[in-house]
Amino acid sequence: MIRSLPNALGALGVAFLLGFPLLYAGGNYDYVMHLWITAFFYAILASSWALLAGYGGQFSFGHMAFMALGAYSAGLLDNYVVLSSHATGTCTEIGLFGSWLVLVDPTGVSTSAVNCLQQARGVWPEGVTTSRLPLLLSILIGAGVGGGFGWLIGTLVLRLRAAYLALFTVGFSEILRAAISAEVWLTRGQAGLPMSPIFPEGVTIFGTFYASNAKLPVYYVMLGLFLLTLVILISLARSRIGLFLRALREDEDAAEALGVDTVKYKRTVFVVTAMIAATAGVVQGHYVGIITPNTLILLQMALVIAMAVIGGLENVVAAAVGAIIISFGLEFLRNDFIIFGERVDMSTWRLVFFGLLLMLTLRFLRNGVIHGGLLWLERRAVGAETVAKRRATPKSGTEEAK
Amino acid sequence: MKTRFLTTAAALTMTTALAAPALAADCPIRIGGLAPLSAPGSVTGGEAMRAAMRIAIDEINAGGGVLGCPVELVVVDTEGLPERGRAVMERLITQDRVVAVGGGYHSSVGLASKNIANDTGIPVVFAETWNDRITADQQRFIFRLAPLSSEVAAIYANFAASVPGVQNVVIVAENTDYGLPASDMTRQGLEAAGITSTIYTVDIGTQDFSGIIQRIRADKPDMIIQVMTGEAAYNFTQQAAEAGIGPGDLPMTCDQNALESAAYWQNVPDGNLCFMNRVGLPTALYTERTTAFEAAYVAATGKDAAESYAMEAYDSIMVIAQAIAEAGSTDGNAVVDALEAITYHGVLGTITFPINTNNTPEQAGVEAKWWHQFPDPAITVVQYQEQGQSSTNAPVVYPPVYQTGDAIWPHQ
Amino acid sequence: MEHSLFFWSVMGWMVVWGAIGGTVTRHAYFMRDLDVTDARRVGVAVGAATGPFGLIPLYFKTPKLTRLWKVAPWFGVLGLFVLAFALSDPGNVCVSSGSFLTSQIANGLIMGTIYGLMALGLALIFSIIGIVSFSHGEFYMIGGMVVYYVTAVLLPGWNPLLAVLMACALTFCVGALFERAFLTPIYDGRVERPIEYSILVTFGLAFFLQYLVQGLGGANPVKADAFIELPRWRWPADGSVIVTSRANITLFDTIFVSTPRLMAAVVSILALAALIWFLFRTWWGKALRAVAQDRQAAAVTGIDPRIMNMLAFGLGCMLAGLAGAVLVQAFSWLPQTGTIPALRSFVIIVLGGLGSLPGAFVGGILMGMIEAAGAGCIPDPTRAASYLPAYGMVVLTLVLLLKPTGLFGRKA
Amino acid sequence: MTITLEANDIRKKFGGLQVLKGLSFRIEGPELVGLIGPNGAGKTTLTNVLDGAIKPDSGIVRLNGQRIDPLAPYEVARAGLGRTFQVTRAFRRMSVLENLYVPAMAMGRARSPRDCHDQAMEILEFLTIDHLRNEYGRALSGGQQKLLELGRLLVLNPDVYILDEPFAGVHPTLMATIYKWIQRVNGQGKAIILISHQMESIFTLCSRLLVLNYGDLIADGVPSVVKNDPAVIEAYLGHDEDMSGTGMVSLKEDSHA
Repeated sequence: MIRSLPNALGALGVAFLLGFPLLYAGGNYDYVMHLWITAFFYAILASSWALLAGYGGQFSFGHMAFMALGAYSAGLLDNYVVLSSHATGTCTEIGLFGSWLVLVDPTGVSTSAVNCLQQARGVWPEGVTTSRLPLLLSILIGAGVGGGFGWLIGTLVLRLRAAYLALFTVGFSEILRAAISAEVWLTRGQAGLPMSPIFPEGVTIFGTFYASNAKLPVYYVMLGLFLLTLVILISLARSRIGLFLRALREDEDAAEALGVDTVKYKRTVFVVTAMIAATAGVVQGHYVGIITPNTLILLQMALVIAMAVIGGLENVVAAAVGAIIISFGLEFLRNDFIIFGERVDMSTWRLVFFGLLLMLTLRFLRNGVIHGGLLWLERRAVGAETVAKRRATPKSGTEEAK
Repeated sequence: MKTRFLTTAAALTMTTALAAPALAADCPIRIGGLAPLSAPGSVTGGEAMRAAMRIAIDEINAGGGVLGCPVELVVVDTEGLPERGRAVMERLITQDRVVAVGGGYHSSVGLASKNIANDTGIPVVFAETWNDRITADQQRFIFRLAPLSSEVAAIYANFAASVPGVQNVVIVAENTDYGLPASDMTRQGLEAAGITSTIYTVDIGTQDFSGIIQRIRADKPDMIIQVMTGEAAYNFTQQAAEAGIGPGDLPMTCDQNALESAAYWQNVPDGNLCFMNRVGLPTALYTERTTAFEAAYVAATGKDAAESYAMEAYDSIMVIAQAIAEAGSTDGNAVVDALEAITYHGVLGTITFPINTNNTPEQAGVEAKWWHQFPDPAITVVQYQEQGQSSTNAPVVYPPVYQTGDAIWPHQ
Repeated sequence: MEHSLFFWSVMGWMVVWGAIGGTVTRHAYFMRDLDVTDARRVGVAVGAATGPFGLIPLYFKTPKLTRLWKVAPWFGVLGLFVLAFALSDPGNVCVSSGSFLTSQIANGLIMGTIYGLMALGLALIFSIIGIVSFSHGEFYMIGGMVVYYVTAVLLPGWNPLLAVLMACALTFCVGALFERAFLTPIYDGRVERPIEYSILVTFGLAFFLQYLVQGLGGANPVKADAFIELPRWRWPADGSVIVTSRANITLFDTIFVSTPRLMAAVVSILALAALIWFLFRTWWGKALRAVAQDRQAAAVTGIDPRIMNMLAFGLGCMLAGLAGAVLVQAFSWLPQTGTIPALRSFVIIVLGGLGSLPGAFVGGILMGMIEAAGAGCIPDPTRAASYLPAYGMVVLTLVLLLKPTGLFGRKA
Repeated sequence: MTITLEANDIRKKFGGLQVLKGLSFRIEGPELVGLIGPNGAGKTTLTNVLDGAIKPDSGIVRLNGQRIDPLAPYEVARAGLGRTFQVTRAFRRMSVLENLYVPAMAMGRARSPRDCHDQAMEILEFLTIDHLRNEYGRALSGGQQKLLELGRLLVLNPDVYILDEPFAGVHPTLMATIYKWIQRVNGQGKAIILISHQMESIFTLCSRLLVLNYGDLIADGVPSVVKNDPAVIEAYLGHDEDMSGTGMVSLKEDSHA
């Protein structure tokens, strides 16, 4: 009874999330939707990181780097690869089923330079249409790039354990950040790479038209991705892969000695979680409309880690719920408040409390707040069961030689 | 003096308040303010702007508010991040229900967030975003008080050309969308004047510049132009001085942050003789409003003078308030119409937006970047000439129209 | 770069032959049932350094891989790299100017000493407790902040060395308290994954401390005055041997050394000497080393490991604080200042082999040289400084790939 | 096909210390071999080399004719060599049943827990820890964890078993279960290498003894002969008097008997 409670709550939660945008009618609708979309984004990252770290025991600090790789792949495609109905004559281009695949030359952050597409637009006749690659294709490419790098990093860190792994992945994301900041001609550096909306022309759902900046379609896209992520993560966690991951997390040598190909499964978990993070990056990049190298700073990674830890590292759903609660909490804590006549600037202090919360959770609630609670229920039930069984078979009771 | 200013402000708002109480929107009227208040944003600038915007709001409310309503300021933290800028702009509009937005420091944040405001019809008067594209996109709801990056670059280039004996310039720029276009435009301007230049790009998080400084020294420049903000600029100037190519050894321009005298002298004790570009009226030309604002600002922050971005932030709020009062409504379109026609005597001087819907860039025969742009934010070059000098006392050495003192050339 | 094609061809040649060498040599040694532990690494180095000319004899002779074999080819690789660079870019200031090179090396050594000191703290913690502290950079930041607040705000005019001692005391206490409060569970098996637990919990501490300092002190850059100010002096009269100015010493007209840094490096060396004395001459130091070598044996001989853990963590944090305390007179200081030095320290201790104290110090100096070379020699001035934070990371990646135990580390 | 494990001239050096100095031996069929030697003799290193966790500097290991020394440990396990560890290595935060599922699924004998549940329960009942099946590994006592490791090996079902100190710290009542386990495995015709300091058990159980000392194989033969080998007595008594704690006394007494 008590053990089916989480499942019931989960179903209820999903139903709530699916219905929420249709039922909510507050004046701050767009703002609330935005918070939810951001929360889903972090939930995807935190839960996939939980699989990597909590199940696989791979405490990687490179998760945001995979996210950024996905987002930047999509962003570069979005900016520099265009489908056009008419040849430009100025750009590198490839004919493709009657339309043209145009590679636009990057112009960096210069405010005066004109790229070849803009030149072509100047001389084109009326009625030429251009569009970016289909979203699904750029998601696939983004996920592919993320997965590819996940494979690479997963391979490189195979021999590294614990501290080395953490340091190496910190290094990886730092190199990536520096490269994105420095290669301004291509990535536009700190200025950020602008990205088109998820539905550039707007979208019609069940007869209602939503403009390109409407929140509801994005909400469902991100929610869909979130639920898909959870399904993938949960089924992985419950499959043999999840079992092997936990085994190698507990004891790599022992798992290996029992025939588990630890190399393969470590690599697999890196690739899968990197692909999930990259996909989230693609969608978030298109939603926010811009991507900058600052998404790679350690602070952002700290947020994801803290969300997963506070929710519960060893339970992907708990990590996701933790991420949602914390991303809302951090947003609400932004407001200043007045104490003893002094105005306290919460934008800094909320992070102080956040750091403290992370430390205290680690110290006193090792399984996280949410997962810890669930675990307590489960273990209590198992304990009762063991005691009952032992009473039933008094013979084996004597062997409790502890 | 301050009281007199307050009475004029009060009288101004009183008349408009009497004229249009019937049209008053929901009270209180909320105005948004963008400012970077945590890293990686430039917190120094953000806090100064927030303080200035609060002074503006307090003055407006002391004068009875606008349209009979008290005015409320909602300052949001952009963190200097473009994506965050979009999020907070959205929050201001949909959650806080602001009728207009002022402030704004980082160009990247302005560029990323302005479309949201424009799409939803909320007027924005940017205070300190220099990138040309902010206005060059000619969006109906976007205005700017800050100078154009290209104009500042032109001043730099012309100034460098006026320095005696300069043939070889090194430009040190931060790798942002402020530093890169500005350094590029400066280089072009120098080229036109027959001066060669090399651009060194640095990451804003850099603390130790020693390697780069040795390299710059090996280039044997006659002059160094800095296009970077924040503590990176302090670090660079001081370390250059320690390596013998500082402001005391050859002409060097420091950037905006050097105007914060107290912080500058603490961080760059060997920074005497540095040139700085300064936006806003030279001290000698201060209007009563400028002096009054500076007094209020000094009282509120404990600093010794108001920086140009503080003045811009103050004016951005005040000009919005006046536009709302003149429009008699908080409707975005009405406010934009009022802004396009406005003549506001602010701390930066008399603010107008002459290139607008009725006088488009094409009609006026000017570049698109002048759209909704305050045309005359006086850009001057001042020079610290005494150790520990306050930037307000530093003489203006360029351009000649504003000149109040002769430059001291360290290399002569 | 003048002949970049040549340079990249050489690099390509080295990579290809390195890869071939690694595979082929291991195969050769394996087939002959010889020791293959180092075969791959030696093969990579020989392949990269000599191409087929060294590989073919190596393949057929398969000599016993002595220490000479393990080390010498790497110098060959380095030499080839330098040669290729010099030939392809003869105009580069790194190649053409000896005085520039000496200056860079001097600077690299000075900064490297301070990096070494900071990394030493991390290595000390790792060697005793077996964890990597992710809050190391924050102790560095706090060390600097303490010196600034003591010398500039609380007790101006006091000897700055007193402030340095106070910074050491505070960072030691904070570190020791944290260790007692949060790290004790890792010793008695109460946490399942002690290393990961400690990484996360110190990461949380870093977060907490950084924003706590920002909340208390604001985010404006601060800087302490230089500890000593040199009189202007030259010897002999034409200054051909030594010239000093307020913040700079020039030797032989070629080497430029900033005084605050030199001062910092001198303090670092003194601290290092004190640390060596402490570790090798005092009971506490010997006890610490005993715990590092064998926890249980040390416990049996009456050393309380709990106190040693606390001492080690406190000392490690103190070394970071000391590095910050002596550098705050050279750099502008912010709450975020610690991030990059922390990353750099990670690189250093991995370079030196986790937990090796001499390795950490040598690694620090190496790191200073690498950064000086990167900033000074990369031909494109728009990239050289932008990539500054990444040079160390690139080296870290290479080392982890080729020798995961670091340059001085032993097998795990 | 008879089971063979062949080691030929295995050498291993750590730093300057030659831990294994060219060991050769051959084990065949349902044999129960004891591997003994003072601390630091190289027993655990040898186990790690056989298992693939450590690559030997030189030498060849063959299992059933297949060369296994270049293989990764998991490949060695699949080839048919299973081991336990000196310090118990139960998966501490996995339930007892899950501990048993790991080898079953890793060997591809089961696609899901359902496929191997019955086998796992049979093994747990045999080991008398079935009442703990849903408890975490870490909730078990030291002895129970040893049993759990043996259970995992039964699921893995290799041809050669290497047991590193299975009796250390085990309560006498559980010892009987371990004996039962050994008889069961031996009865299936599998080879067992038993490493232990408990000489009574070794002498009771083993049909052959290998004695290691400082990386050398100093004796190989039936227990009664090995017991009286002067080199063995010298190895145990000559160096490390403290070592005599458990088994030495019996060895000494036996040798004088």
